[in-house]
Amino acid sequence: MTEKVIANASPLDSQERIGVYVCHCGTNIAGVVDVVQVAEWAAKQLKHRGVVIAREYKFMCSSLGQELIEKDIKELGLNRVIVAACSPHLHEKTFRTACANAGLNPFLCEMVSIREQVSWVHTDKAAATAKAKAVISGGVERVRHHVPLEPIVVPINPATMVVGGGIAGIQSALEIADAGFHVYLVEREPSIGGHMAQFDKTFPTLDCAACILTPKMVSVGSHPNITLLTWSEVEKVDGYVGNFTVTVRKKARKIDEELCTGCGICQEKCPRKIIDDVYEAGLGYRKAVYTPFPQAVPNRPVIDVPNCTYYEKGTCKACEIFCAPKAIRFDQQDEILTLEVGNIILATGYDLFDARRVTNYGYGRLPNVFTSLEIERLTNAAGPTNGNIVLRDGKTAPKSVGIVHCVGSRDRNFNNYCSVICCMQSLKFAHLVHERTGATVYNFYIDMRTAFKDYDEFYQRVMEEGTLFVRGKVAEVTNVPRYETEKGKLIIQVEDTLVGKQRRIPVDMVILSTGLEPRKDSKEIAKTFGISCSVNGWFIEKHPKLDPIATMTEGIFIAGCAQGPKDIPSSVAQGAAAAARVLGRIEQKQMALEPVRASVIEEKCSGCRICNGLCPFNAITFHEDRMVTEINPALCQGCGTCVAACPAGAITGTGFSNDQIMAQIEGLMMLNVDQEPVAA
Amino acid sequence: MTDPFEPTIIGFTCNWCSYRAADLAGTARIKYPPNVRLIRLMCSGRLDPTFVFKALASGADGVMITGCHPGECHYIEQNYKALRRFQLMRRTLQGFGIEPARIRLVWASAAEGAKFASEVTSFIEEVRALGPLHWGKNDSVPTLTEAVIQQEEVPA
Amino acid sequence: MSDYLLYPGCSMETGARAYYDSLKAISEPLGLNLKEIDDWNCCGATEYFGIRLTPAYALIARNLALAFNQSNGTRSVVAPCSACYLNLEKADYYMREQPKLGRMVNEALATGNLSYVPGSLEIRHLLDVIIYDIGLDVIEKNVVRPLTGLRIAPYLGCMVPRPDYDHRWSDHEYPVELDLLLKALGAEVIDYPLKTECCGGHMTQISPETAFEMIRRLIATADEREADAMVTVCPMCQLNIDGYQGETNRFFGTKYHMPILFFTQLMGLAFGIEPKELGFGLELVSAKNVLDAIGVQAPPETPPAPPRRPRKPEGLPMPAPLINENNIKKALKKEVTK
Amino acid sequence: MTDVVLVSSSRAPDPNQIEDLTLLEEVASRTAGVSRLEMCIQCGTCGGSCPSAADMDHTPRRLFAMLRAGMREEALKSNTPWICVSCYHCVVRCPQNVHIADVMYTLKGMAMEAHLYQDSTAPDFSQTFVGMVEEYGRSFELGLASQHYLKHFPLRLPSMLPMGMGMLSKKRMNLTPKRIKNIKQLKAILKRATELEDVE
Repeated sequence: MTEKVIANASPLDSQERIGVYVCHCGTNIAGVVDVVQVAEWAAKQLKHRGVVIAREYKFMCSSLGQELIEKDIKELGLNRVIVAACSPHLHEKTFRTACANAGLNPFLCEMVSIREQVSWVHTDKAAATAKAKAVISGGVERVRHHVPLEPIVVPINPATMVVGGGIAGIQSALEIADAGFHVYLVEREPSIGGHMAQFDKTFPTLDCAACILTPKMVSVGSHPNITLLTWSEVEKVDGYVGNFTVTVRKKARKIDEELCTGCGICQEKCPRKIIDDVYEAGLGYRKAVYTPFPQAVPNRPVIDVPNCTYYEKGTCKACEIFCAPKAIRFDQQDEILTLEVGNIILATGYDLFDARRVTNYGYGRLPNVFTSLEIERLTNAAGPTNGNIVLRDGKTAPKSVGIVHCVGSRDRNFNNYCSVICCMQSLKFAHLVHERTGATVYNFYIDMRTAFKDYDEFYQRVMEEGTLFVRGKVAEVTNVPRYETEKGKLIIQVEDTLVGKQRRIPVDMVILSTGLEPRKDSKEIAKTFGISCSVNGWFIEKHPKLDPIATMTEGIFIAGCAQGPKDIPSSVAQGAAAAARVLGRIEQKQMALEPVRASVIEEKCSGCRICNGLCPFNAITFHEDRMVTEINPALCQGCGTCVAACPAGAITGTGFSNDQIMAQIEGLMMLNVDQEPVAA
Repeated sequence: MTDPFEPTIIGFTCNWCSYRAADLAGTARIKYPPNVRLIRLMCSGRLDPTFVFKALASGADGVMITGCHPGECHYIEQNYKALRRFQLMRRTLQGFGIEPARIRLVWASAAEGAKFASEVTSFIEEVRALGPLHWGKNDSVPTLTEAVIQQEEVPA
Repeated sequence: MSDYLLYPGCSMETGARAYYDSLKAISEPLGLNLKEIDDWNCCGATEYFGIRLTPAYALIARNLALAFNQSNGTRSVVAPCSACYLNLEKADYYMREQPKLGRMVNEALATGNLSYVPGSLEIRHLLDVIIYDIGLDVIEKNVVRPLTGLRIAPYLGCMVPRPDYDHRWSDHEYPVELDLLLKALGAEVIDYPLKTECCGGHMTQISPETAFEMIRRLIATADEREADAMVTVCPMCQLNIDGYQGETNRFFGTKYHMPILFFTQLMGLAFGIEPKELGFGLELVSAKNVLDAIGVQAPPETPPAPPRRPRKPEGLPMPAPLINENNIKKALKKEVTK
Repeated sequence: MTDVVLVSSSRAPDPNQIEDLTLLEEVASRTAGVSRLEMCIQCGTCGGSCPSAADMDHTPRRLFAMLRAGMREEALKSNTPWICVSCYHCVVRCPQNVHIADVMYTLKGMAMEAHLYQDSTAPDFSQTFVGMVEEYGRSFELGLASQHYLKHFPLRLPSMLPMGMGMLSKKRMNLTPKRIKNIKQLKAILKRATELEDVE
């Protein structure tokens, strides 16, 4: 029986036997659309189009509703099903499964929406009912051209790549590696750790960043299942979910990592001192050969070629002279690695907003204006001042400090989004400054956003400590005094909006709570991995609420700030979640892809190559020998752009073929339904 | 008395942004006139110009094409192709002696249910003003300048 | 020879004659060909908008319409006065942003057989033209009497760099164009953080106390930073700081003597033109000290360059400023090549 | 059982002020360009930036809040628009790109219509200035300044005299106003513009 139905399924043999199922959805639909009339109409007026049965039922998605359909398929030998109910985004799966249970190929079932697109948006019952009929007629005409499809099954390579060695990436890598699968962790900098490694304390608990991060970094470095590729960047991604081929450039460290013992003598002896504007945020110095920080993983230095005297003048080699294991390799070249992985997790993080762009805050012009990252380094015991919070002169402790919120955030002149972490970060600074210097601390905020667990409690605590809060966006920071009391100070000019007056508050130090920005090259990264970016440059998730971890490209997941500003707990959570998704895939060993794909009918292909440039997923290849184009079904994401572009009509798009769309148009226009006026 | 002219609009939506926008309009119970009937494509890039002409030739008075915002296409950049084809279609229609204003391109993200509804409403009114389309028999060809102005109105 | 339509504005013929005279004097060496718009009218300053909107914009638009009719070839209108510059640009911009306003204004213009299509002219300030069209290299070539040893506070006032509808300036708050120009003349440019603060504008007429305080801040800061003179690009700024300096001194019991000159006057000096041709002597706060400073040709002494890398760096390093001479000069190079 | 003290509000709110929710729209529609007034997030950047805020009875931010609250009378009585020096600091700094300076011009106009400003100095100055421009097509400092000072700061005139004389002797002021050639045309244009605005 089942087989028989399948056998009849192709539109070529025998004619269609279509079942139409109209859902009441309680009163959601029935309240506006006369579902009974619609069903009767379909049975009568669409009979000659192959409708053998039309039913209406309270809740089609209920098990009873589904059984109704399954029963008809079996007993009436239906070979097409139309369900007129809610949005296919809600229940398409449900009804396809029902059909499959009854032995009908799931892709011979089509849903049309008469709730989101009819009953919920229209009030005129007659018109709504008429539209429901039109929509159903469209569905019926369309489904006549459906053909049975088989989901595309691809194997999943258990190896996974994690790009970005910040806290989110570290979390993902460890979760997968601990589950017993191999991970390639690719990091652009010489060490993993990311921004978190630069911090001193973390809100709201104030535990030391290094204390909680270092152990994780160490286990990454020593984990048998993790291949750690630091000082490396992804250059190219080929393939598709389950079978990616990733090209990674391992930049020349100029050090033999095997021989090097990480003793550090080379850094000690290197005569060249450079301002470290990555790890030390420009506040401290490093050598031309360096490991960014003592707990670096791997504990192997790199030679900063552009700044190395040897590469400049051809002499020096101080590092080489003193290196006992003889691990210095001035002639070492970049390595290109090709790695096979099944899934990829992008955790590429964020860049800090460049506070110099807000010229009225004076960063870069007024010495004692600092950015949040600079303060992280100042407060850090391992930082350039051993944790002493001092002015730019390197010695004086500030007596009064102003902390400015929303620098570069919530501002149409810069970034119009909220950077999420700044309020809490500012409160943390208030606490640290107060604790270490006893200075008077001001916080200047537009709105206080302390939304998560224990955050508002921390706000309370900082208030108790005596931090002064001023509600108002700081207008300017100036060193031009108007009165005696302002001489030699930085003056913060702001409207205290709760008083309704302009205030000028003299302080010794200003801290700009600078916002988060997408990586400068996030758009290129997105292109490399074939995912999409918001206008700002944050990676776009598959669904903002229900799937903030996957992307529109199968097999590519995102975690941490690359998806949008977030704090450490959220980054860790998202990193773990991404890992869980990947592990799920690996466990299944293979996965089925929606068979909505484009394919070329070689006989028709004229080899004009018009389609060749259109595919952003590189699914289209041209065979010079046969002068025809071919589409790789696993790479194809089914957008259909090439189908629409082919002048010869040689490309077909399964699930959305020209026949199907054309027929649906006729159906919607009620062309095949006589006796029925085209009502609207 | 005769009924007032009720235009019929065929709307093409992309699966990821504008169809979800339409869904959201529903979930949010935002009302718009019932004159529009939607067809779901995977991407506005799938829109074959012949679909539009087919719709108009089959009796539709206007066609609305919707997709993700530029830069937010879930297929990276395919909505730009839709934009180019849209320009082309307007010119072609003009050649046929049909007002280019009978087709409209709208960017709507999955979060813009309200925008989707208001665009549908205003488009229906615009087409209502243009009057019924009698495919082929239309002699009211807009002046070039009008057409140019309309071209410029295309969302970038 | 680059051609421009000149919109002088009322004050150039009276209060700011020095500005006009010096501008005429330096046009020739700079190869600046300025054609004054015939029968131009007042731009309404900041007064008209507050009374009636459409007439205010019609008043400005008449000038744009006249300019467009009289423009043979050139699209650029140059205004030396900040308020005039802003008003012309504002009208052009808002007629674009709000078509309704554009329609009404044109309807009004029609009664005078005039019309103006917003966007058909480009409104530029004199300084913008001199820096970005003429270029610093040309200026440097013309310098025969470098203003060596002269300490100048560069003062732009508010309405040139703000709101800057067409993004012509390096910054809204700390633009560097005037600094670069004065450096090119050989003057010593002091760091003057109030360079785009307001001079009080019409407050001298409405609430003198308010105005005097704003004037005081400007003069006091320039004086504190040991400037020999302030240099401005705006007749209103010059009038307030020069004309009302005496009254401000009386009001606060201060004794400031801070001459304020137009940048074109200093250019003229550096180009070797006679002071009286440049309208020196018209200022109420005498700029004699400035002339003396030039008269005494102290040999140019180059300050010892700081060691590239201090052996032992003191204090904590600072980030480099975002807009610095180099990247602005690069930008200028591009402008030139374009 | 503790005593409950009932506190009654000192004065019932004035209904006229609470009802007038059209005010914000009116101001926006009368402002050149797109005001974006409704986008204000009350951050106070304007009030903080203003060089003359000290002399304002309300900061611009608070004034905008009053417009939202429909407090027409208070808002139009405010001296804020008159103290505004149009320096555009607030405009370029406003995180919501509100056209603050232009809103101030609108409020001046509305205040004059409603005769709600308290101090007539500024309105008079604008009127005199515009009067001259309408008459001659050019502004005319001496006439303007002297007329204005005579009326509003008679006591300051003497101390201002040296400056005035200085300006005169250095020929930085005209004794007689200069008139443009085609003043007829200008007058016609302004007349038409005024009519157009009145129908709006």
